[in-house]
Amino acid sequence: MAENEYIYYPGCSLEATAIEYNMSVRLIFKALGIKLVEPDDWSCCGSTPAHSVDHVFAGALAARNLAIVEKMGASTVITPCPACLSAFKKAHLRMVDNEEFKKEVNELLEVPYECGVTAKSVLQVLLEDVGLEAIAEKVTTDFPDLKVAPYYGCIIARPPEVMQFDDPENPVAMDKILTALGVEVCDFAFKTECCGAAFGVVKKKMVNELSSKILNMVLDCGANCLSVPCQLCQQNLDLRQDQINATMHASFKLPVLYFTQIMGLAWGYSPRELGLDKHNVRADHLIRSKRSIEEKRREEEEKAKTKKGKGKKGKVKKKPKAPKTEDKKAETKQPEAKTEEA
Amino acid sequence: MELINLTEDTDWDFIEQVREESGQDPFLCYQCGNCTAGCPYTEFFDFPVNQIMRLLQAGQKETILKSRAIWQCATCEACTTRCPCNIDIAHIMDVLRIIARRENYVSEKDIKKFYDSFLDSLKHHGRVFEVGILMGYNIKSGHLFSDADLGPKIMGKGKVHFFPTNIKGKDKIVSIFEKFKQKRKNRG
Amino acid sequence: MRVGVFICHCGNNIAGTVDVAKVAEEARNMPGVQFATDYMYTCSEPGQEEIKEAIQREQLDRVVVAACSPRMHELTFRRTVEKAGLNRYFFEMANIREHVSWVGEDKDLNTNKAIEAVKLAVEKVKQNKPLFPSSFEVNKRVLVIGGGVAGMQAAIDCAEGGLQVVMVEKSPSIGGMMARLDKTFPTVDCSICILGPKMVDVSQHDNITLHAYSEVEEIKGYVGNYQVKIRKKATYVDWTKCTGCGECTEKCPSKDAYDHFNYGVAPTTAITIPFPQAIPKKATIDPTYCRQFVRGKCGVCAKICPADAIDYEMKDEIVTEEVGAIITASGYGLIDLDRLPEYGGGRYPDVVSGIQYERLLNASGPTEGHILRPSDKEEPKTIVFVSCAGSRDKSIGIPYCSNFCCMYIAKEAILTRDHIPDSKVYVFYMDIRSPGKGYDEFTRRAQEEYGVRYVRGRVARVFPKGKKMIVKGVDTLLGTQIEVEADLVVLATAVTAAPGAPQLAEKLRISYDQHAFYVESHPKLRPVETNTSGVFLAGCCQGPKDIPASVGQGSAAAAKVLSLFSRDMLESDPAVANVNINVCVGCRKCINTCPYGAIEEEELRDGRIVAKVLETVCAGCGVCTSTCPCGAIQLQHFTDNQLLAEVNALCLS
Amino acid sequence: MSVVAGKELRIVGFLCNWCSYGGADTAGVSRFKQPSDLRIIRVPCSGRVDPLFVVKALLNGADGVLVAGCHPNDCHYSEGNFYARRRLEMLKKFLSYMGIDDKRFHYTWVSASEGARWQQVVTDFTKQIHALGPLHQKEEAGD
Repeated sequence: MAENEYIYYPGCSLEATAIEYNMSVRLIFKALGIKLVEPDDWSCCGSTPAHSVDHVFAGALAARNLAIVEKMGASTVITPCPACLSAFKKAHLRMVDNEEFKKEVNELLEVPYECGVTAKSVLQVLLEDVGLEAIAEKVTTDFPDLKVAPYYGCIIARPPEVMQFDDPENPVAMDKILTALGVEVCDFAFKTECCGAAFGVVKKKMVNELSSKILNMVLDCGANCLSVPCQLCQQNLDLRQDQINATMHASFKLPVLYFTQIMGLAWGYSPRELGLDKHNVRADHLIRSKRSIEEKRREEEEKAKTKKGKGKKGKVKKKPKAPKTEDKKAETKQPEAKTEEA
Repeated sequence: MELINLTEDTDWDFIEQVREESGQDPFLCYQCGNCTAGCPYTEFFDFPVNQIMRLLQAGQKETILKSRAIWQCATCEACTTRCPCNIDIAHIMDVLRIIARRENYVSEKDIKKFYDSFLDSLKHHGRVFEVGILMGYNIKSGHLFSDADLGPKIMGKGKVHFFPTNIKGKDKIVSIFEKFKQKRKNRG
Repeated sequence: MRVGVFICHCGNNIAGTVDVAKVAEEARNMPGVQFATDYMYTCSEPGQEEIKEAIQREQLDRVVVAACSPRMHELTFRRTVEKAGLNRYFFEMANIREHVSWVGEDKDLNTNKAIEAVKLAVEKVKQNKPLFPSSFEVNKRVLVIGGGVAGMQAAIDCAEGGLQVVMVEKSPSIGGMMARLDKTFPTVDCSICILGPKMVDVSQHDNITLHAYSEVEEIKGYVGNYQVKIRKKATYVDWTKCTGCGECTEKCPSKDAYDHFNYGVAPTTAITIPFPQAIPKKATIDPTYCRQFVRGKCGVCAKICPADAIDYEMKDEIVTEEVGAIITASGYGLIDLDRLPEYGGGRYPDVVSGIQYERLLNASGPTEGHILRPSDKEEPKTIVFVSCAGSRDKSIGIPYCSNFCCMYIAKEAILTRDHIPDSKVYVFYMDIRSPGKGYDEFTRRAQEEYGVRYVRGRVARVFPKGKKMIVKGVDTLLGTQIEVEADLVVLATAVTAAPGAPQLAEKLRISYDQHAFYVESHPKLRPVETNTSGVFLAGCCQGPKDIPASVGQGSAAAAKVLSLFSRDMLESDPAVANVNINVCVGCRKCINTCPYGAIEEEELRDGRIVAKVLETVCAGCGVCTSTCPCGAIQLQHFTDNQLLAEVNALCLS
Repeated sequence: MSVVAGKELRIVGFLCNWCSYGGADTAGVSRFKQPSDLRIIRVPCSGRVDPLFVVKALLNGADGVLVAGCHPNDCHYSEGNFYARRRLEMLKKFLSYMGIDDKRFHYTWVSASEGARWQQVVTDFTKQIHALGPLHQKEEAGD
């Protein structure tokens, strides 16, 4: 497989209800000069429903796609959808750990899967392969009004043994990317609380309660929108926000953006190209005022001159060094905090 | 709950079965409660997760398989991530669902119906076709207008296709379903 | 050769799964075996008598006992045969309990295995040679590593016993963890008030030399004669001049240094005296924060110091001390708050550790004993304690209980209610572990008298909401999730081995477990000894324990040293390497490989160069023996012949 | 005296006195059940194990040889186990030249506190040897 190319498994919903996630991802990679190739004739990963039937069966539905990728001579497949990712990783790990399971799965498949493929999230490759520098370099525009709550959803880093990415309790991958874009990221405590999307259709009350908790916390942490890497969360929180408002007697109006859309905006693409018009809760008012990063720099230097030393409010990230003095102590503390006098 | 006679009512085979199918040892659990503490669904469950684990240790097959909790679990993995004993609790819940389905104990009909219409769609098209699922589910469940309110929100945004995209190799998917059915039969 | 074999039943421990009679019977047929029998308890007095009598009656010249592990009773039986007039090295032990009867289920297989174990021992003992220990002088000085309460107790007891004591303390003051505590459970008496006198004793005792702010660099030698290199770290203050007036600490312009003593619950100055009762009460500069070091210019302390004690040029200094025994009381550590992200540890200032809270309670702490939360210095009204924050948690590699958290949480909860009568205090616990004298009554008092609310369950998340910290958890007894709107959250962070514990253990040549706690010789019967003779343990370096237990171990270790030093001469283990100069070709391989530098060159009269073993230095590892190309150097009692005899006993049949 | 035909194979273990022998004791004290094939020879340090012993054992009838010592850096004699590692690594390579499957020889580190680990080591190695079958009959069959 060529250097600047990824096998890209969009997943079913990115062809339909989450089409704007697909659009923005493709746009981002185009801008980076990286080609995205879909697995030939890929099929659904099986997701949660398959798991409720049987693990071999579920494994087969996922492994079919991994086998296709393998056949294309690739060792990595990337997907934007955490559910697909989790299905792939679980199938793969179980087949690696358990010969018997592998045998049984392959019996269901036409082309057997030989466990040669690593599945990664789009988020992971953007952070690890592309890198923050490359991401920051491309930034042209700054949106001073955006105050983002980074919401990761439940499974992108959980369980750690399976997902092998970021901190399961306090993930920071998206925080880092958004910060690299110059976007203000709020200290959001519910990064990984489940929004209930899985039961969106069946258990409305349940889902509405869970979702409203999350949206409440978004307001509490002073953010005015969410950034998500998961289309299930996005649809659930955006599409159902009116349902939530109705059943929970709330009046949320919180845009739920894909982090790739925010990247696109910061890189100077138009909301339309990124499919922002496809959301139920529009973000127009938040992205109306914008400025070039040159202006931004100038204005900030001005500010710095007038009043300096005043710590900026709540940024989340733990390492790399956070601006918050408390966190800084937490940083310097690590070597010593252990140090018990002999 | 009524009295449990541990000498008579402990279904050791069930405990073994779960241990077998999940590869997890339920007796590693020392009931700290961390799973329940972090479970977003606790308030909806009829039994909190740690009690499901406890019931499992006590071999209370009926109670567990009839419980709604095992179906209301969305596999958000919070319990698995936080279990101090490294038990993959979400996986155990998964296995309990599978057993319940196999032995027709399903207490949360709607959830199962939704899963089924999802799988139907998957079986017929190779990929899931959201509108199809929704309609399928609404018919199965009798909640005819569930989420009808969402229609307008997504119409004309190029989000819904009224005709499913079929993959070329959809027969391959069908064969996965068929072969699996066969396996089941053979296993009896 | 007349070998006697004695098979022990050890009650049913062995006889239960080994046919001991059959083993004895088979033994009788082994070549060289004159006499074999089985006995209920061979280690008992009559059992040993039986051996002595048999030696006389049957004129035995070698003895094999098949019983428990030689690590248990080898010495016992060596003494027995010696009393009967044999050389103690004409004895071998076959381990048919730990290695056979306790680990195998099939009686036939066990019996067969036991028989072979005996055969092995018989073949070995037939090869044994008489060995005679030589004796050497003991240097009756003792090194104590660590100036916590355990170390201080050990030092004082040794000093009172008339021994010269050298104490090495890593930090600028002795006192250790106990000096940080506000009060102590279950009596709630003031920690420093009862520790202070001991600290003074240590500093004023004529027999105790204190090296504070120093670390053990290197240890050479063996029991009775250790040479210890100690690194006295640069304090940048001449302690011979410093009067501890503390003016420098008031004037120091760098005010956000990390406060080691207060566990960083508040910043401090770059030049500090850790606490009012510090011993020695001298100032120390932390170069990572001192402007003189960071920016290359400042010099405020140098200017204002009335004693002119500041010395920015000071360098580390190495001193060497000679001692005959070592007590390590090197203490413990605590896991970092940021290893507990679900509790917001290291992320939110109002989530503190138990020890940090101890400093907030303490009058000599940064808040002068007023409980003020770090974020806004306001008095918290609702305080939540979380027990087992990291303890009993396999998933982060800490499966063990940290031993004293249940108790200090109860204490801190009680103190909180004392300090802030209108406060609400909650404790999330899994189990309340309070087995000590008066301990359970104490935890009950917390709940009954002081109205501390105990919640049986865990906390899933701690997150800020406005000025509050929301603690979301479960009450497993209610079977529901619960939330508390707290102002301050205190985590009972898990106890770990002290940082650097493995490195120190390697210098001491003692072993440590997978959690880096030091391993005692026997978990029950030799709790303060190590497998390295002359090195003893005290306090938490061996495992988490509370103050009474640590003090007890301190005294126990001291007693061990005193009894070791009650003799002027020690006997060296004669099982050391020995060179056959007729075979040695002087290739020097052994000299290069010996871990102890125990082998020297020797020039014979005929000018040949051969190897020579310094018996007292040789520790008997045998590396030289397997290195020697011509079998000239042989580790006594484990010679090539003896080991090959064992191999052949197993394989040639 | 020999192994119980059919049930056992001949496995010889060289254990250092301070760590592994202690670990085996700990396993015993904790009643961690193990296969009975292994016969233990106690040496002061794994550094005392002369590769010759291993070779002799394997040539004279052993089906497998296990050497266990202290963990690196945890050696009672500070560095004996490093010498052991060097030598035994060499030996492992050398065995195949003698026509002996190097899976028949294994060396590992077990500390005095690791009773459970010792149980694991013994169980796994015994399995491995049983999988390989008797060494000497095999050779006879070979020629």
